[in-house]
Order: sequence, then structure tokens, then C-alpha cells
Amino acid sequence: MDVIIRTVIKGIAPFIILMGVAIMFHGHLTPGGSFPGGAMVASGFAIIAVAFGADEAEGKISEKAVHMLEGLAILVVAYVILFETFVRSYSGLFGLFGLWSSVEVMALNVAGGIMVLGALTLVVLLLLKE
Amino acid sequence: MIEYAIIALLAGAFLTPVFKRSCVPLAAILFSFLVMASVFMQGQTVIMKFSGWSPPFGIVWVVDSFNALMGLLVTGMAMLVAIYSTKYIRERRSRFFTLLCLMTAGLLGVTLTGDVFNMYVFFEILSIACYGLVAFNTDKEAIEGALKYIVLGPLASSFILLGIAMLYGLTGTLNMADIATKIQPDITFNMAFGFLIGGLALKSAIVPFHFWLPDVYPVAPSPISAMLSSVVAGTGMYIVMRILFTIFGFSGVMWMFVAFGVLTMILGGLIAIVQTNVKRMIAYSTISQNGYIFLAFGLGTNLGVAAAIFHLVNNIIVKSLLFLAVGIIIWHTGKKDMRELGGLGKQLPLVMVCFGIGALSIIGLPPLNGFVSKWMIYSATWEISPVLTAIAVIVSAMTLIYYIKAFASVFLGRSKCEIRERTPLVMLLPVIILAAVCVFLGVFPQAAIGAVESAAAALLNQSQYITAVLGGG
Amino acid sequence: MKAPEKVLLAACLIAIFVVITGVFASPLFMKWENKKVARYYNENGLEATGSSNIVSAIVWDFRGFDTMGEETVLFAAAAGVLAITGLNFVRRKK
Amino acid sequence: MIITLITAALLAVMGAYCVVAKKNLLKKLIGLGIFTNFIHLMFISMGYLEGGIAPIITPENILSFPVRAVDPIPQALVLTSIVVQLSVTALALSVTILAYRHFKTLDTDKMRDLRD
Repeated sequence: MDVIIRTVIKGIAPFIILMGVAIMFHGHLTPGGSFPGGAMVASGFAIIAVAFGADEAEGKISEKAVHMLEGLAILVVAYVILFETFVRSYSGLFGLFGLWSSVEVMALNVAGGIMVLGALTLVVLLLLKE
Repeated sequence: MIEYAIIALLAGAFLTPVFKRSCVPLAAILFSFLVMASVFMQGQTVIMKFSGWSPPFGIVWVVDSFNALMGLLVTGMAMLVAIYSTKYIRERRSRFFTLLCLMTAGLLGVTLTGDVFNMYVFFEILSIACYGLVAFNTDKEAIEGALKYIVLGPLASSFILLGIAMLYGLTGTLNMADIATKIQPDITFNMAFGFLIGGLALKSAIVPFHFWLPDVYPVAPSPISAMLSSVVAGTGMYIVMRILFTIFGFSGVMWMFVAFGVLTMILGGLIAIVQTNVKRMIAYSTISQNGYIFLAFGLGTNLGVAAAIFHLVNNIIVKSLLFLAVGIIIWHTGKKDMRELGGLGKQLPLVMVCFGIGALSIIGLPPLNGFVSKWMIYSATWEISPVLTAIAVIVSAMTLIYYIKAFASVFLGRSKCEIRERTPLVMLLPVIILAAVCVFLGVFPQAAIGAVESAAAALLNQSQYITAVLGGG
Repeated sequence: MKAPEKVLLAACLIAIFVVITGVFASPLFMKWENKKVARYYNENGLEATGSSNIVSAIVWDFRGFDTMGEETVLFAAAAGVLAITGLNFVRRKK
Repeated sequence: MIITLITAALLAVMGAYCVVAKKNLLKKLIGLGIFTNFIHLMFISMGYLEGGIAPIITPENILSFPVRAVDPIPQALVLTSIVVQLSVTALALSVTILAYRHFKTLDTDKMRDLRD
């Protein structure tokens, strides 16, 4: 890809990723949540990979690390959904409509977003390499 | 307690790519098998409420005696297949086991759930793991089979989703027991039912939709063929029965299912006779046996449903046995065509005996388990119409023809290929265990018939299920 | 494609159209007043979970197990893609 | 409401046509996507309410919310279903790439000829 695209993407990609993270964290207050947020972050990574080539990413992202991240995220999800004792008791601690109004849903949104992000990034990188 | 089974499987799936050891998924599947065995032994209806919400509002898993039997079979087969695969799969083993764990988790979820949409989600986990595993060999044949599967599978899934959407629109709930209380005999309900059953029939290859199966099942690695044609097809049957009897509460003879069952049986048997590829022949035989199951539960009587469940159990055991035995031959020789194989009986006597037991059992000859379930099917059909019994006996004769042909051309006659290595014990062990189970259930059928009859009673007693889930009223 | 096949296909498509419009215009579909479960979510979702986005509350709390399955589906897709196309990925690393 | 209904039915017809009649594999997959989207649209529009608002509570609408909000369950379920569809598409695309490598074509008819 030529230099214009690279420069533009250097400018916008951080904002796309930041926007995705914000959507993940505000999933219990505003439209959106884990999947839109995670997909947005993953698309931020994807345009970087398209602009700079997938080979560049190979040394920086290891497959094992992605799997470990996903494993941790799903453990959080499974823990909260099945045993629901610790996180849920902090829900509603700081009143309604605030960022901390639902710790449980927020934590799950972030964990789910990490899952989506890991899986999509891995798929996009693999398909780009093909 | 059941939640630990699914947690173990998911943890196995997520940890395998990190540690890259075969013992992680093996331990996970073994653990889930032990959990299911203990649930089966207890023999009570277990209700698992996820996130602590009571039934119509949250998701529940409902385990009655039919569910528990299926769960035990699913995890047991997965365990044997996993043990077998440690030697059969030579490369990319950790990826294979990741997908196998996910497949087992999907099967277990589909089997145990009491919520329609949850069933769909787990069906998707199962299907996606299956797409990956069918294409696992990545040669020309496997990719073509996987393509067929991956175009038709999502189509079937979307029909199932359409049925679920209609059920939600009609009843305003997704819990199976809650839906069952709100069913009315109406054309729109029947449409929803048709979409659901149509999607499931496409997935489990009932006759108008059977064309894709023989291209898909044989191209997968042999252990996966065993899983697909035994437990995956069996789970399709299970969920059809669950929808039919528990949600829609049908009773009496359902001629549509009987007709489809008869057609499936005859066509599957006829095409199997002319096959030369061993795995393809067993795949067609699976279609034929699924027809038996459809016929039996289409009768709607207590005996018919019990016979269907028993034949389902036998089919799961025997089909795994046959595919795993054939897998050993393919592992040694690399050939699937009957015409190129021959005289292997002297070199692989144990495999020959086990394959013979499986073949005799699926044909339905006396001291084996297939005989008991086929006898139950014959006597159940005799009560409704002797014509059906005659057809069932004739199809059994067809089964005899093609299995004899396969057995003779693979194991008897002039030796055409050399076996150099010894068969690894871990590959032989599952085959021997399955053959022993076949003989055991044939000699002491009482052990199985009790479990099967209580499963049939649990399936047919709709009001008990609803009371157990929704609690009194 | 031959002419008779085209006619058959067109007939099937028209049938699909008619069936779908017919079925989904059915008056049998529940009125909002009768949907007990959805009303419960809308009325009690905020107090029960603290999340003001009711869809998020359903996705992650009331039906959280479904969503766990959904994340597993995503992982399964990634694992499947890795299993069948990731051959080069491994070899180049070694 | 009737407009969504007709749109959804049209989507279903388009998707079914694509899956059945098109020869190109990619077009088949696109058809599958369209067909699934018909179900999503249908499902969402089942929760439609005259003058309804999105199921997100704010301090302004908290009093009228239980009466006016639309049915949130289909939206949650469709969210799940979209993710499932995405995963299937990703896997299908990777299988298609492999198929192209083996057969050097995406035409299903030619693929059948090339098999033996």
C-alpha cells in the first residue's frame, strides 16, 4: 500500500480502536456492547494489517497469546454466569445510570469484547496471509 | 453439578491450543463423562438454572432419564474417540482436539438444554466444529465434502432459527416447557413445527434431504466419521423426538414420519448395496438405520418410542465401532476401496472379529444388541400394521447383503496389502470396548431395557416435564 | 439453466414469497400485552441488573449462558480457520 | 409493518435464488447471508410496537418506559444470531480459499467435473 494510505491509517486507527473500547465499556448504558465494540477494535487492527501487510504483524502477535487472552476472557464470563457471587453483589453500588451502575454487565461486556477482538483479529490475519 | 461438565469441556477447548498436549482435552472429556455417569446413576430429574433466574425468565437445563442417557452416550463416545485419535491423528493434533472438545460441548449442550434458543446456539457450536473437522484433511475430497456441508448446514440452521422465531412470536417465550403449555393446534404452529423439523431433517439426512451425507461423512478423518454418523446423527434424532413429544405433545401414529422413515430405510439400503468405498457404504447404512428410528418413533406408542430409543443407542455404539474398525484398516493401508482391500483377516484378526460383531449386530442377528432393538421395532410395527414389519425385515435382509459383501471383500480372500506396523493399543482398545458392549447388551438386554423404558416414559409424559420445570403450575 | 428448471425455480420463489407474507401477517402473533417474559425484562431489568440498556441486560444477565455459547462459537470459528488454513502459520514459525 | 414484511419476503426470495441458481461459490455464500438476514429482519419486526422507543432507560423516559419500549428479546437473540452467522461466514470463506487452491475455479459445476 502506498504512503498516503499508511499515513491516513496511522492517524485514524487509534481513534477507531479507542471508540471500540469506549463502546465496550459503555455497553450497559448506551446502544452497543461487547460485539460491536470488539468488532470495531478488531477492524482497527484489520486496517493496520491491510495497510502494512500481514507479515509485519506476525512477529508481534503470537497465536498462543491470543488464545490465552481468549481463555482468560471466557473464564471471566463462565465464572460470572455460572457462579455469579462476587461481581454481582457490587452491582448498583454507585447509583443508576452511572458507569459503575452495573459492574457485572460491564465486566462481561469487556470480557466478551476481548473474545470477539481476539477471534476476529486471528481470523482476519489468517485470511490475509492466504 | 452438570455445569462442571460443560465448564470442563470449554476449559479443555480453550486450554488445548495454549498447552499443546493431548492430555488436556482427554482429561476434560473424561471428567465430563464421569459427571454424566453420576447424573445418569442418580436417575432423578435435574434442573440447572443458569445465572440464578427461574425458568421462564432465565435459561435452564433439564436432565430427565432420556437426556441423561444421551449425555452419557455422547460423552462416552467422545472419550473413546479422543483416546483413539491420540494415535490416529498424526499432525496438527492440538487443533484437532480443540475442535473435538468444542464438538462434544455442543453435543452435550444440545442434548441437555431445556431452552429452544440455547439449543440453537449449541447446535451452531456443534456445526462449526463439524465444518472444521470435516475439512481437517484439506485434500481435494475433504474440501469438496466440506463445501457441500458448509453451504447446506447454515441453510438448515437458518430454517431452525426461523422456526424458533415463529415459536417466540406465537408464544412469547423460549422455554420448552413454557412453550408446551401454550401450544394450540393451529396452522401457524404447524408451520413453525415444519420449519424446525425441516431444518433438523436437513441436518440429520432424512430422505428428501439425504443427498449430502455420503459425500460428507466419509471424507472426514475416521474418528470424526464415527462421531458424525453416531452421536451427531443421533442427537438430531434426539432433538426431533424432544420437539415432537415434549414441545408439541403429539400422540398416536404419525404417518408422515412413518412414511419418511420407510422411504429413508429402503433408499439408504438400496444405494448402500452398490457402494465400493467402505466408509461410504457405512454412511448409507447410517441413513438406513436412521429410517428405522424414524419409523419406530413415528408409531407413537410406548413400545415404539422405547424401540426407537434402544435402536438409537445401538446405532450409536455400532456405527462408532464400525467406523473405528475401518479407521484402523485405513490407518494401516491408506485405502478405502473394497476392491483394493482383501485378506486382512489373517493380519488383523482382532479387528476382523470386532467388525464382524458390529456388522452382525446392525444386521440384527440373535445374540447381539441389534437383535433386541430390531425385535422391539418388529413387534411395535406388528401392532400397527404387518406391512411395516415386512418392510423392516426386508431392509434387514438388504443390510445383511451389503455387510456380508463388505466383510468378505475386506477380510477374506486373497491378501492384497501388507501390514507392516503393529496396531497401537490405544486404537485397538476403544474398538474392543465397543464390541464388548455390543455383546454385553445382547446377552443381558435387561440392563438396557430398563433404562430405555424409563427414558421413553419420561419422553412421553409431557405434563410431568412441564411440572418439573415450571414447578406445580 | 434450462427453461423448465427456470419455471420451477420461479414458482418456488413465488411460493416462498406468498408463504412468508401469509405466515408472518398472521394475527396469531402475540400482542405486547401478553408477552409475559419480555414485559418482566422491561419492568424489572433495571432494578435486577442495574444496567439501563435492557438488551445488554438480557444478553449478559438473563440469557447470559446463550452469550457464553456465542463467544464459544466465535472461538470455534477461529479454531476451525486455524485448523484448516493455519498450516503455513506453523511451519514458518519453526 | 407491512413494508418490513414485504422487504423480508423479498430478501428471502433473493437469498433462496442466490443459493439455488448461482454457480459461483462466493455468490452462494452471499445468498446464504441474505437468507439469514431475512430471518433477522423478520424476528426484529415481530417486536414492533406503534410509537415504540428503543429499550434503553434514561432518566427522561423512566416513567413511561414499561409502556412504550419495544420487545427487547428479539434484539438480544438477533445479536447472538449475527455473531453466529459471522463465524460461519468466516469459516466458509476459508474453505472457499482452499477450494480455489485445489480446483483453480469457484464454479461449482466445474468443480464437480474436476473431482475424478
